[in-house]
Amino acid sequence: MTNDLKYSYYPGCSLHASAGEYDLSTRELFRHLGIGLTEIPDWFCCGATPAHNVDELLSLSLCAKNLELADSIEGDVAVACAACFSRLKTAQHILGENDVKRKQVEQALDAPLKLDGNVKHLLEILAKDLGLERLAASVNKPLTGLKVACYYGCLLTRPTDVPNLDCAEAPTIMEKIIEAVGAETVAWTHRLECCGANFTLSRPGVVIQLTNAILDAAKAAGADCIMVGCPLCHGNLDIRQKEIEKVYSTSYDLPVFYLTQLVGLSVGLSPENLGLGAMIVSPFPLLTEKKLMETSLLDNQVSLPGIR
Amino acid sequence: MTQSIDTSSYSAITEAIQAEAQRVLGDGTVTAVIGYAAARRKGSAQPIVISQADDAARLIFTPACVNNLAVYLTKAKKEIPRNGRIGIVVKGCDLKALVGLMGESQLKRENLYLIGIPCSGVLASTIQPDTELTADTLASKCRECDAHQPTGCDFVPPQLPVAPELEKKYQAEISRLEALTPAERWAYWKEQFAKCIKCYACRQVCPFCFCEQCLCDRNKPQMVETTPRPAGNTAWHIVRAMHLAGRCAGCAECERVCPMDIPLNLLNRKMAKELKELFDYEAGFEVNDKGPLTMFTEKDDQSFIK
Amino acid sequence: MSRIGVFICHCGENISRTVDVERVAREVGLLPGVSFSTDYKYMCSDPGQNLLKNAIQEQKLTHIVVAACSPRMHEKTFRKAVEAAGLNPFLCEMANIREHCSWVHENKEEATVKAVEIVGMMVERIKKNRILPGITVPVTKRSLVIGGGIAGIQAALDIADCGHEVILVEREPSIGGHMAQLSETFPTLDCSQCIMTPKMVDVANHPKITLHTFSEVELVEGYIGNFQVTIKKKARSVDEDKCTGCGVCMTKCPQKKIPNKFDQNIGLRTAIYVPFPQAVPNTPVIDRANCTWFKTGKCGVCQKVCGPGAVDFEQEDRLIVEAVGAIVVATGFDLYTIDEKPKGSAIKGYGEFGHGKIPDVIDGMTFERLASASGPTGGKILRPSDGKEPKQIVFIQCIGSRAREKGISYCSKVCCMYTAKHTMLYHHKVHDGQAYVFFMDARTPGKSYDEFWRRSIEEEEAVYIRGMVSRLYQKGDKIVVMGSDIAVGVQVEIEADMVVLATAIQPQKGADTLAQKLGISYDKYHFYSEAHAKLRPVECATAGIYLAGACQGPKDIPETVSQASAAAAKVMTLFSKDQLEREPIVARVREAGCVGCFACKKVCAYGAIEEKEIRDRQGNLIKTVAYVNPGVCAGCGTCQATCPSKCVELDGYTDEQIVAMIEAL
Amino acid sequence: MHPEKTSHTFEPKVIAFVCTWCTYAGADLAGTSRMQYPSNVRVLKFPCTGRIDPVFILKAFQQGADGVLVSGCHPGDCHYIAGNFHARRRFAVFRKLLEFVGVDLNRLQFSWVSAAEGGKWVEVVTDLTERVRAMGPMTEFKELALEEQWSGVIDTPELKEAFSQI
Repeated sequence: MTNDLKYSYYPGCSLHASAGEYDLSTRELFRHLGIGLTEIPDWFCCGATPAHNVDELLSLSLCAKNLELADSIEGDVAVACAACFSRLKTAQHILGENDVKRKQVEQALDAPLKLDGNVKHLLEILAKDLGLERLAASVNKPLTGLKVACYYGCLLTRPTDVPNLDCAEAPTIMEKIIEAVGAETVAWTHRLECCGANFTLSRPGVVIQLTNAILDAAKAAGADCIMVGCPLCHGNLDIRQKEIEKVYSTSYDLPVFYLTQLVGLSVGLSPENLGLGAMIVSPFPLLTEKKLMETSLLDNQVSLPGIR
Repeated sequence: MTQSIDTSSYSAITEAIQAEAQRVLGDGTVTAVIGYAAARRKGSAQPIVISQADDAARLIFTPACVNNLAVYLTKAKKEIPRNGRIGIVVKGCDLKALVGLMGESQLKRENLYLIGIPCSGVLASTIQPDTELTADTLASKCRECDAHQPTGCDFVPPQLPVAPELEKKYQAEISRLEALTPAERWAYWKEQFAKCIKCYACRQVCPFCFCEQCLCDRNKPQMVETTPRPAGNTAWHIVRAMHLAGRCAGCAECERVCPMDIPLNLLNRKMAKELKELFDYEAGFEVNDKGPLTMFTEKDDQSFIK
Repeated sequence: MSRIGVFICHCGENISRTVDVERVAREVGLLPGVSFSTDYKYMCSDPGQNLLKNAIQEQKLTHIVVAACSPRMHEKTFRKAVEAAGLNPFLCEMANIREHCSWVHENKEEATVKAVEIVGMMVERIKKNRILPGITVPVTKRSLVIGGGIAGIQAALDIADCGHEVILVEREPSIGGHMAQLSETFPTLDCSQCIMTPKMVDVANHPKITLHTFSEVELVEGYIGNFQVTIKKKARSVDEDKCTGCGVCMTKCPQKKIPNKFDQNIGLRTAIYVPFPQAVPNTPVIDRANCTWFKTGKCGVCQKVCGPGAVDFEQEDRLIVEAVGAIVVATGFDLYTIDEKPKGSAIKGYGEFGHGKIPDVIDGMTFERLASASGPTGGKILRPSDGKEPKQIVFIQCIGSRAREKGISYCSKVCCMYTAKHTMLYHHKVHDGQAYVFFMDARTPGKSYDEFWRRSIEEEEAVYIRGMVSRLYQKGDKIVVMGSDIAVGVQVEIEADMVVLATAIQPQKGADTLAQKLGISYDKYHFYSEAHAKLRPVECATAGIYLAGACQGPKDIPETVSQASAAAAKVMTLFSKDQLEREPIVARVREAGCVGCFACKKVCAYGAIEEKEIRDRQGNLIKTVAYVNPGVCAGCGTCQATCPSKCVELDGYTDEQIVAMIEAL
Repeated sequence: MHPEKTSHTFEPKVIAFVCTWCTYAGADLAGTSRMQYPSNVRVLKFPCTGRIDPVFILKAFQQGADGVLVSGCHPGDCHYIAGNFHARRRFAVFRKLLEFVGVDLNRLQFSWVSAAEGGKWVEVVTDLTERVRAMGPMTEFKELALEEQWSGVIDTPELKEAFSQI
């Protein structure tokens, strides 16, 4: 399948580290869907999320420079990480309306700003640019019977006027995508709650409490797994899940997928190419139970190396 | 080498107009069609009203079809049938006048059958009618036309207009005048208005000067001096520009018919520019219930008021 | 040729100190057209006025200029004097040489020259003044009241008690409005029904009130004193004259499970129903959408059991036309809902509260019905989901109100007080329960209001938490309310059994459509606009239409009743004379020149300009021109300045008069 | 005619078009408060600024006014609901037109003066009078009124000769 969609790709630091499987599955999925993805040459950190609390000029300049780099490549900017997405959008928003800050950043970069490029999260690309119909048409292994709790977190839709990805209070874009690939969604309460994000190292107590509430709500709503579009949320929900279960003496056993992993499964990509082996809470028992993966593969898959 | 303007589509447009006029006259959709026909001098054109399908073959469209025919629907109605729908051939600029007239309750859309012309431009009034259309011979208004392709018509031939980027003479002249001091501008306009002979051709030809009695003809009280002296001339042109503000969409007929070559449309275009800047209003694009000077918002600019 | 008389006043020494009045009189006396010119110590005194009157008689004066103080001071005085002497009052003008001259200039020479010029201007002006006959408009002394809530009821009763006929139109099957739904009322906690129903019965029994319930205003034509109103009486399917209100039909109707709107859809009713037992009139209505007969053509039980044979399935909507002289609009309010709003609506719903999908999150009016002794639970506070008594209840204020980001920036005014009342009602009924209130501020101005609010905290143990709620969600059978206490600076989480939202007051749905029918203006929320926010708060800019109650803006009951009585008083003022008299400073159209562009109509803030067709003897339309209704025109003259050919002219301020003044300079 | 007034060689003529409800009342208040201001202003009373036609301003200049003031109620205070809003738009456009034909806008002042702003009235009138005094007489329209030419200029020797023989 080919189509005319082309993007410059801003992976962000997480996707080169803890979220390698997000990067892998994104590239594989886009290649499979025939969507052009060219990594921005020489991109660097967007400053997410601590920089803006410390030095606003720095945080704006980092994003402005990355956007300038992206300008050299044809197409809108595709961003996988919700935090990078939020920072880039915020920088565009602030620099677009505040002339004083704009001038400061221009001075810092010693160049006129190029802010016109559209920054798009992968969700937007799949649901709007590619379109749900075309997405559904490329599904060959529908995720029938899989109950997914779509978890947005804070950064994808808020603050109200900045990302403009979907309604800030009641977004549906994730649900629409996952329903298009044949899975079921659950209505649950903590779709938009904060997981604690990057307090994961500095204030783990807070993170455990917040993340537990999310896992608890997803479980209570009858979800089999959680889908995320943010490596920070993924870190807290997946990596900390065992620890949380211990603290609260409970058991969740909820695999946490990236959206590209679930969509990738539905279009027939192999678990290996989607980096499913890298997930801490193993998805394989669930996927075999739901008959979404050959049982025979199970033994081999479990021992797959995670991050390449 | 001056840039020539491709008018090769005009003959196809002529055929399309003829066929459409024949059809709508033949099937009774309209009782008459107002259009252009060849005039006596070679290459020239004049307005015509036809009411027989057989006459449709007389209709033409050439770069010499300069008139705004809208005026035949309001003031010069003598030859126009009183009943039934009237077909009219309109360029984009003429259409804007019709749109304005609809907003001012002078015309009803359902009484008109609009035959739009994808117009690439017409000749300037100073050019002989059979001249080739080039960037030099093109009418000034066409150089900055934003309505080459008329919208919302009942019929438009499929040909596409060409619209090369040309220097915008009106805009340039407005900018030049704006940069002068008030005294210099006064001197400029004084000279221009001094030429006026008060023939009122500008008023006669303007689709929006549809008042039965013009304010400037009144004598109880005499608001504007009627004799063609500089004082009365200046007052007349100021009142004219003010009354057309927010209504004139720049067909520039006033300027075309002025025997003294006063750049009349400059005033109107300056007003249009101000209305765009002040109230973001552009005349002629849609039928508006209220014009910019018959409405307001509470947040209108009042920086000039103490 | 006019014979103008000019009278220069000394105003004691107020004018003559800085203006040489004799010289003014002398110089003005030389102006063409001036036949008589004099000065006098006090023109406004009796001898001064007599001087004026005598001069008119003796000198046969035709026009008068009085040069004295501001016309705002004595124009009426002198015009009256002139009228007494037999001239039309509008042939008298004042030249202001006191406030605008003698008092503001010290140099006598300068002031005198200026005074001569001011008087000269007025002399030129008055030459162009015309005789203006006074305008009288006949008044039909009947009034229409739209809306049968407490505002409409009060206004109707007040007008009818003065002996004038009132037509009261109510959209619902019964009058009573929102007040009839309330359980108790602040700040005295008396039962709403106990004070409301007697008034409803008074309306029904009043010989001067004609009540049209289940009816809507369809069309309004005419102007002050002379409106023709078309009212649509919707088909009730029950003959109001035959029905005795015995209620047998309702007990026998097999369709018994229809949500009752009066009970905020938590109580149930039959297909043939009265909304509540004390309804006025006590005549049922058939809800055709839910009636078995209308759905399937079978059943007809109500018709069979009806003794007087009042049930009439064939009944159709009827239009009736009433002539009235004044209209009181009292259409009241509606409540904001937290549902998702339609796309494109400027007002947003509350996604953070689940868009109203949690059954035990209810609004304040639903709580009123739960607390009402005649409500669906017989006055017990029970959860709609499972009928259990809530032991922890959270009230959240300012839902929709004062939330610019949600599309409404105003304060709904009554919520602070009714939430305080709710905590009391709750505490009285659930002794072991705890009420929490999330609030931004408590706004309790009003007689005994703040004391009432303090009581809810100090005696009735409500816990007030200053801060807003960020989210609420269902967890098991609890509702988790997450909010912040900004006074302490901590996050608060309450597991509540029930949540009550103090939703904003909005105008009734369709308020804009009704306003367009009436020709009155409204704000961006569709609340009706009064003529002047401070000095004419019950009148509309459109003459003859008055406002009462929450249709104009959020109001509590005492305020609503006050405004209703005020509106009634305004109607009575209008009805106190047989003819409405008004100053003839109104615009007139010169039809010969009018080309019907209707620029004048577009700028008229009063809707005084109409389209008038001019036809020849055969009835062929010649042209359509503007027509100014002198009963409605307020005389601002904006139409004239707008008219390109000046075919509409404002009497008293004609172009001739003004140009004469400019040319006199 | 003004023997003791030698301090100023030029006394400008200022015409004020005001609405009766706000600015006229404000000027009355200036009077009752005995405030002092230059005597050059002549006030024409209108029911509302909405009634003030741009032609009046033109007419005033033609009649020899050196400065023109238009003043009415503050936005939202109009006695006739919205007359001043319509006037605001009208004059926003008209002043641009006058500016374009070469009238110095320093001679044309617009203001909102409420019935309570006697002091503001004095300030506005004084400012305009002094500003116009400093600018000198408005000669443009007066010169026009004196000119007789119509279709052109008598610039050739033949025309000059013919003209001199008339």
